Amino acid sequence: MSLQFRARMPDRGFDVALDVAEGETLAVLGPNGAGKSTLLALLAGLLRPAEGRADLDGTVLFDVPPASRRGTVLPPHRRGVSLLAQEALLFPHLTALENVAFGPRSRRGGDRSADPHTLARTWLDEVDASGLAGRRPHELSGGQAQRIAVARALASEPRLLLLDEPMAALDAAVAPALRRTLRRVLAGRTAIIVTHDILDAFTLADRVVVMDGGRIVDSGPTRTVLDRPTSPFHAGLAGLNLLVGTVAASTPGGGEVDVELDVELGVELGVEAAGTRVRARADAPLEPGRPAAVAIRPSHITVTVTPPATDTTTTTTAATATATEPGHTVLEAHVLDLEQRGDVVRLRTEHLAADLTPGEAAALDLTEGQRVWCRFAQADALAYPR
Amino acid sequence: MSLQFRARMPDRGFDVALDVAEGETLAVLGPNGAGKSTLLALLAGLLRPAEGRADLDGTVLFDVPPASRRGTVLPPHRRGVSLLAQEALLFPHLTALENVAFGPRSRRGGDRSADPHTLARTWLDEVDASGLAGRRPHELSGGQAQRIAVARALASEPRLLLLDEPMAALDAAVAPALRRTLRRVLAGRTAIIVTHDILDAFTLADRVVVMDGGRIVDSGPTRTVLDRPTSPFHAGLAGLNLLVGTVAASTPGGGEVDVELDVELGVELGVEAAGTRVRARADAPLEPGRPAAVAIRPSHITVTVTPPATDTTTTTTAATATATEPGHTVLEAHVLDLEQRGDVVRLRTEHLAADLTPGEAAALDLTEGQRVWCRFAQADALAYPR
Amino acid sequence: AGGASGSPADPADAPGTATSPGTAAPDTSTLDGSVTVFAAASLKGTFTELATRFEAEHPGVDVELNFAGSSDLVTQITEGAPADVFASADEKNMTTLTDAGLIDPAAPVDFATNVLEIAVPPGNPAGITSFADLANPAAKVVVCAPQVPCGAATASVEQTTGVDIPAVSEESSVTDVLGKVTSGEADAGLVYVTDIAAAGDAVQGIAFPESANAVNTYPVAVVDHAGRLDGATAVARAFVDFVAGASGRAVLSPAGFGAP
Amino acid sequence: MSYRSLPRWLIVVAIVGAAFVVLPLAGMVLRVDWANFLPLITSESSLDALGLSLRTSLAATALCIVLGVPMALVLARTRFWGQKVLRSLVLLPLVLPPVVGGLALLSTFGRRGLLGQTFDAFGIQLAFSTTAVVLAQTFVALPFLVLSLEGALRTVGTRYEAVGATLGASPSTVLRRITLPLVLPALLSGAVLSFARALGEFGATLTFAGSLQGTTRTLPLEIYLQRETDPDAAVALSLVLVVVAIVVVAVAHQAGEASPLRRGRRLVPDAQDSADIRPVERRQS
Amino acid sequence: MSYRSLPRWLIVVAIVGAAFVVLPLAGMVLRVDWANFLPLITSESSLDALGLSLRTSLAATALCIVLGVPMALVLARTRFWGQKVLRSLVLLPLVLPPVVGGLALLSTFGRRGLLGQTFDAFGIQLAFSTTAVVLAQTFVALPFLVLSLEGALRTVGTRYEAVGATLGASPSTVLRRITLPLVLPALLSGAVLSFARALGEFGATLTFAGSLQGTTRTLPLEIYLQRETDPDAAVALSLVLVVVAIVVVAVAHQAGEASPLRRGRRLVPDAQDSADIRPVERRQS
Ligand SMILES: Nc1ncnc2c1ncn2[C@@H]1O[C@H](COP(=O)(O)OP(=O)(O)OP(=O)(O)O)[C@@H](O)[C@H]1O
Ligand SMILES: Nc1ncnc2c1ncn2[C@@H]1O[C@H](COP(=O)(O)OP(=O)(O)OP(=O)(O)O)[C@@H](O)[C@H]1O
Ligand SMILES: [Mg+2]
Ligand SMILES: [Mg+2]
Repeated sequence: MSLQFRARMPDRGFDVALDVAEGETLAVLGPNGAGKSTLLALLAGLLRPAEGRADLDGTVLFDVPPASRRGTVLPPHRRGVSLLAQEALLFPHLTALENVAFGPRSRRGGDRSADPHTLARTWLDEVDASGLAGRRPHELSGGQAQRIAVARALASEPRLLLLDEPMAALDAAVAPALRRTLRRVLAGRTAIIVTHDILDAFTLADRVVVMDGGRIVDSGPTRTVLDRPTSPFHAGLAGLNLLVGTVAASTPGGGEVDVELDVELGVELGVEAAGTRVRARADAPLEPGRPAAVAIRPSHITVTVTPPATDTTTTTTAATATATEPGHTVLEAHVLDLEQRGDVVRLRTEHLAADLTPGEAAALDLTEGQRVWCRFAQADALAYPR
Repeated sequence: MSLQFRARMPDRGFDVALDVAEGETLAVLGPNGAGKSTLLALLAGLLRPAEGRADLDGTVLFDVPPASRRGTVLPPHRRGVSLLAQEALLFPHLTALENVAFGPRSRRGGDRSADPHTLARTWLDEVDASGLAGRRPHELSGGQAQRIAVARALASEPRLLLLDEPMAALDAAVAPALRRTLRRVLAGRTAIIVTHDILDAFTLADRVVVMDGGRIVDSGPTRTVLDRPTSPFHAGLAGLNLLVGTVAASTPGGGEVDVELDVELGVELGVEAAGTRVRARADAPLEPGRPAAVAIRPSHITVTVTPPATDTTTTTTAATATATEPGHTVLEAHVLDLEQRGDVVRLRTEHLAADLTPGEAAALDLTEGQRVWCRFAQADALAYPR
Repeated sequence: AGGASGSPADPADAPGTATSPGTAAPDTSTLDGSVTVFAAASLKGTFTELATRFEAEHPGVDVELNFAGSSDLVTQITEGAPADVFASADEKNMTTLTDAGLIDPAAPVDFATNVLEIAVPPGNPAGITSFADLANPAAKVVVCAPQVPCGAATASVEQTTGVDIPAVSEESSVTDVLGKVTSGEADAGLVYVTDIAAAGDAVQGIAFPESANAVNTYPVAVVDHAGRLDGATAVARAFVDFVAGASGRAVLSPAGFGAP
Repeated sequence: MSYRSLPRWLIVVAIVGAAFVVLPLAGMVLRVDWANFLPLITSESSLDALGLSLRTSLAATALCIVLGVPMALVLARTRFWGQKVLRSLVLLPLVLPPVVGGLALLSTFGRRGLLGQTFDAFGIQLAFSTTAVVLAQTFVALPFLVLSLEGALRTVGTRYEAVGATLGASPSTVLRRITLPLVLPALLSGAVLSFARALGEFGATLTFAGSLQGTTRTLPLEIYLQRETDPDAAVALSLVLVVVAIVVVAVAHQAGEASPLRRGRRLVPDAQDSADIRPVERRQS
Repeated sequence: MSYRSLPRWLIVVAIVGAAFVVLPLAGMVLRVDWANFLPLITSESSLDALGLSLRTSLAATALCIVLGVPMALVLARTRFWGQKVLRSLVLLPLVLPPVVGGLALLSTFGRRGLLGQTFDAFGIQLAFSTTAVVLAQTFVALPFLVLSLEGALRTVGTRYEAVGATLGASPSTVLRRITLPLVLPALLSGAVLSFARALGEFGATLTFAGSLQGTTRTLPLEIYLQRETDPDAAVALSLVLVVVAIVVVAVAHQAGEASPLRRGRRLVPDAQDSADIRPVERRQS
């Protein structure tokens, strides 16, 4: 075990215990104020825990007994822990090369065999930024600066690399390049990455920890936690609609499943979905009577303002989830709001969220509280046990 | 005609002529540096044009003859033009109420009948912010502050209201509420709104002007410009994939159309789509031989890393756009990059962009340059003349 | 040996002067070393001249001069400033030092006197001709504050003559009084004869007989310093004698100073 | 997240530095003859001097504000040829030996100075008047106000002013209702520094205004004169000045910290806005 | 987008204010007797005084840096009880009449002062030596350095320092390679202001160090003394000081403007990043 960490900070309601294996990359997810940055600050030595102990490769980072003003707290520069934040924070008075060489040059005693500048050049190469060596930070774009910051963090040869939303401040257009770089350099490295970006977790991390209110509320391999979410929070992270219920019927060997929903949805609007059945696809056989979840992509949901009248079956009043077209399910719902996200419009109802194009959204001319019908193909709904 | 505007600023490459009718809301779209903010600054009186003339309801805002240092330029406070920027810029030393009352109190002479504070309360009500009257700007969230700023701008009873990306600095979660407010207050008001947000244009504006490089490159009613884009730029604004070509065959009375693509796409990767046929849906009959455009939503495109082998028809090599399943078209393509946008992942190829969930993207495990197959239903592709 | 002790504040030049005993000097050529003289600001011109002459007479001797208001000098000496000779513009400040035990009460020698004179700007715009004219409230008259020597002298003349001067300012130094007159701010000022002589064309002097009632006496003395070597004291004594003697008179008289 | 680690040796040097400033003040306090302290500082001449000092310093501060605010605005908000030179000139009194400052004032406002003759013709005589004291103090204190205010004006920027103008406020209204309130803390702290500097002014007053009890003899001049007869009394009087100055500097620093712009932007979460967030939602970066 | 509109009357007042500062300086220049100017300023005593002034001011500036940098760091980067009081005390010499400053120094370093006796025992006599001049100048100039630097340190913040520490740099290395380079412009401008203030120092020097040609008689003291005999010569000498001060203030302002943090962040578009953008793309707000 490379990192063993346990710390409490009662004034921030922070209480976390956490291990990271040698070479493992851990993603930390969670809402704002969950304590993610606090975790990293404790590890980097920028905060002193009220109580706790952390050990990295046999070095005690801190060891503070409860209710004590004493205890060991190693200063940041002796920890071998590099922190890369949202902003690149390149030293403005140094060139990119000198920024990267900062760590090697500052290293106390020890290995002085390698020339810091040679080392810095190697790392600049590694992040595809050799061409930027002579530039000053103010001559770099956000993405370039962040790439140099990665090289700088790595050049100090940390035993643990911390990344606090490294892509959050970047334009959408330059994030992918940095993600590719990170994917390459994080392979086999002990690292913790805080992110709001589920794609980062998927592409960079081996394991995911979800924090909320200063505590770890969930953890596990990336796939298990995010691919088949079983809680609305995870579904939200993964960008999926989630309906939970009980398996009512299942075709043998997987294929089609009927799930009877067991949650009451949209109570405030007088619509009840509990007891309603939806038909979904399943990869593996599901045993009737067992709890199941159904995930549907918001972009697979079609919204109409009139009931799908062309269908042969009529929709029932109130909570309605019936197969109206062959292989389709329709749910009646009410508009909560509309929101532009990138170039799609996210329509939220009490049950489901749907993604529309701006043109579609404008064509529907929706107002808050309006009744709409959400339709999805049963092939687009995936059922799995929970 | 309420506003007549024509101005040149050679040092910024700006040359625009523009009219806005009484009560009309005009959206100005365009890439960064297009000159949108310059336009607003000229109208508000914060910039002096090198040449030009503007007239608002009979008041000359400026009238600068070519190559002259003279000319009339009305100072900002005499124009009756209010400007609302990205940041709320509420006066930090005044409460919300006093901020709103600032305009009425500052009005020179004239109508002093209404008490500024009474007026301010009315406007705070109008933007659903009466509860915030006594707060100072630092006690307000971004969304609340922007709402107060709207009230402040309106309370000064401008003859022309200018909005420069009013929602750009807001969290996605609070933008919808402000958009609803704006929609209400902009109705019947002469206004110009600069936005990167196509939904704003759709929901708030009667007419759209597209600027690029300091000039107007397109203009027209919102729907015409954005709903059925005929240029890649408009398609980009509307968040649609656009394929252009010539009508090859059409079912009478609309319905199905085959379009032979006439642009070379993805030349760099050795894939050629020109001459390829795609089948699309059409709302109105299209005459064979006439130019047409086909629009497809990125979220309607399914991506696989293996050729859809279950299909009975095999895919041809290179540029391939064949109906593999009944009613489906498959195009072979190569990954340019992946990018997280909100909670979907945008995959870009040389032909088409597709939206995936993070889980799907991770499952495909795509690398740059990899060969993929993009599939879409012909019902999801809309053909129209261009 | 005496040279090194002469000026701890500036030891650099002391050894240099000690190396060259006067070649063609008279019997006093045995003197060498440096002497630091603290002199009242009003003695700047004359003492600079005297120092030059003294150095010419004693090639091995270096005279350092420190000028400031007499009371400033007293403060400095009490605080340990390296003074060998103190020349005061009044007897009061000298007494302060003898009381403090820094100067042998028998040592001070009066070497000059000075009397007040009326200074007016060139052209005498207010038409002042006598001491009594200073009482004219229309004329702007500047005097020294009673706390400083020239002010004390002014006060005693006022007392004996019964003339009450409605001064517009009571300055803390003669220089400030003179400054007001030379700049034309004031129509008249009461300063010493010597100040008027030094100011040249910038002011006109008007002597008045009543000034005899307040003759200011300038004493000079060697400062006792514990640990100071005899060599320095010898030079200091020689300088005091030089100032109080005929050579001193030759320089002081043309500047307006009277004999003690 | 905060990082505050200073090398130990540095703290030691800082303590030496602080001692260098604080010890002399302590030394002064120790020298004061407390038995005579009260009679001394309540003597007529001392009270006269203190009263005059306070009055003239207040007047000088007012004059600094009247002249300095426009100067700071012009320096911060306009561009003109020779601006840099002018700024250097305006800051000059900060570093000029006060006596030289007094000489310079004399050469302009003195009876035979550049403007003195003009003033004379109108029957205005500055010399030896309390007005001259105020002018001398204003001359040396003005840079403090201009310096503080210009910096603050540049920091605040013109964006709020532009908004005010588009809301219909004339330049004067913008100045009164936006610009000045925004830089009020800097204005206050600049004014307080100016006041303190005016209070301590000595050389220029002595040279330019003279020294007459109740009219032009301010507390520093009184201290200077007191030294002639009783240096210890001078130290005691200085202490009064020091205490006034400490109070004034402390107030200035307090005012500077209360700036509304330094407070930054606290985002108070509010039900009205956050109620929109649903479980399926997550923060978009 | 810029808005720069000042009420007319304000500009008029600003001109009056500028005239108030500039005219006295012009008045001085007009009074100079140019025929005698060169001989006067090249006389031995003048050159001695100028040389001494430059040497002691440089030494004082160095001492200000040595003491002031740690003080500014401690004030900006740590929190301790009594910090506000200490800051007020440190700024005190800024507003103290120089003569009082000199008295305070005497009461500490003088022979009868707090530390003077200790120093005396070691055979060190500070008062009335060139060292005393340097101390007096340091005392009055220190606040300028501490003030400028503390502000800059607070503006820069601790984020870069934290990054440096996580990269393995010890507190001393962080100080040397990050903190000081970041505040270098402020340090320079503070040092230059300190130098200027030291150059103009008069009262404290006279009281604490005396006025001995070549040893303690700096240019301001020479000017003061020159007034005894020839006020016009004093004005001419003042002019030399004014010119040095103007140059120095101009340099200080220049240095302040070159701050790397003031330059802001220019985003230079780069092929490597922008090549990713395809037609279907648009900026995401
Ligand atoms: N400097 C601070 N002093 C005291 N409390 C703080 C400080 N910074 C953060 N907190 C509190 O600690 C808790 C955790 O904050 P933290 O910054 O670690 O959250 P986070 O998960 O990083 O959030 P985000 O996603 O917004 O970055 C919050 O309750 C916050 O209010
Ligand atoms: N203060 C300025 N001085 C000179 N040129 C400027 C200034 N501000 C902008 N420009 C130039 O004017 C042109 C138009 O800029 P403008 O700010 O109007 O663009 P915009 O459309 O508002 O862009 P964005 O979407 O980034 O806000 C650009 O070429 C820009 O470089
Ligand atoms: Mg955080
Ligand atoms: Mg803009």
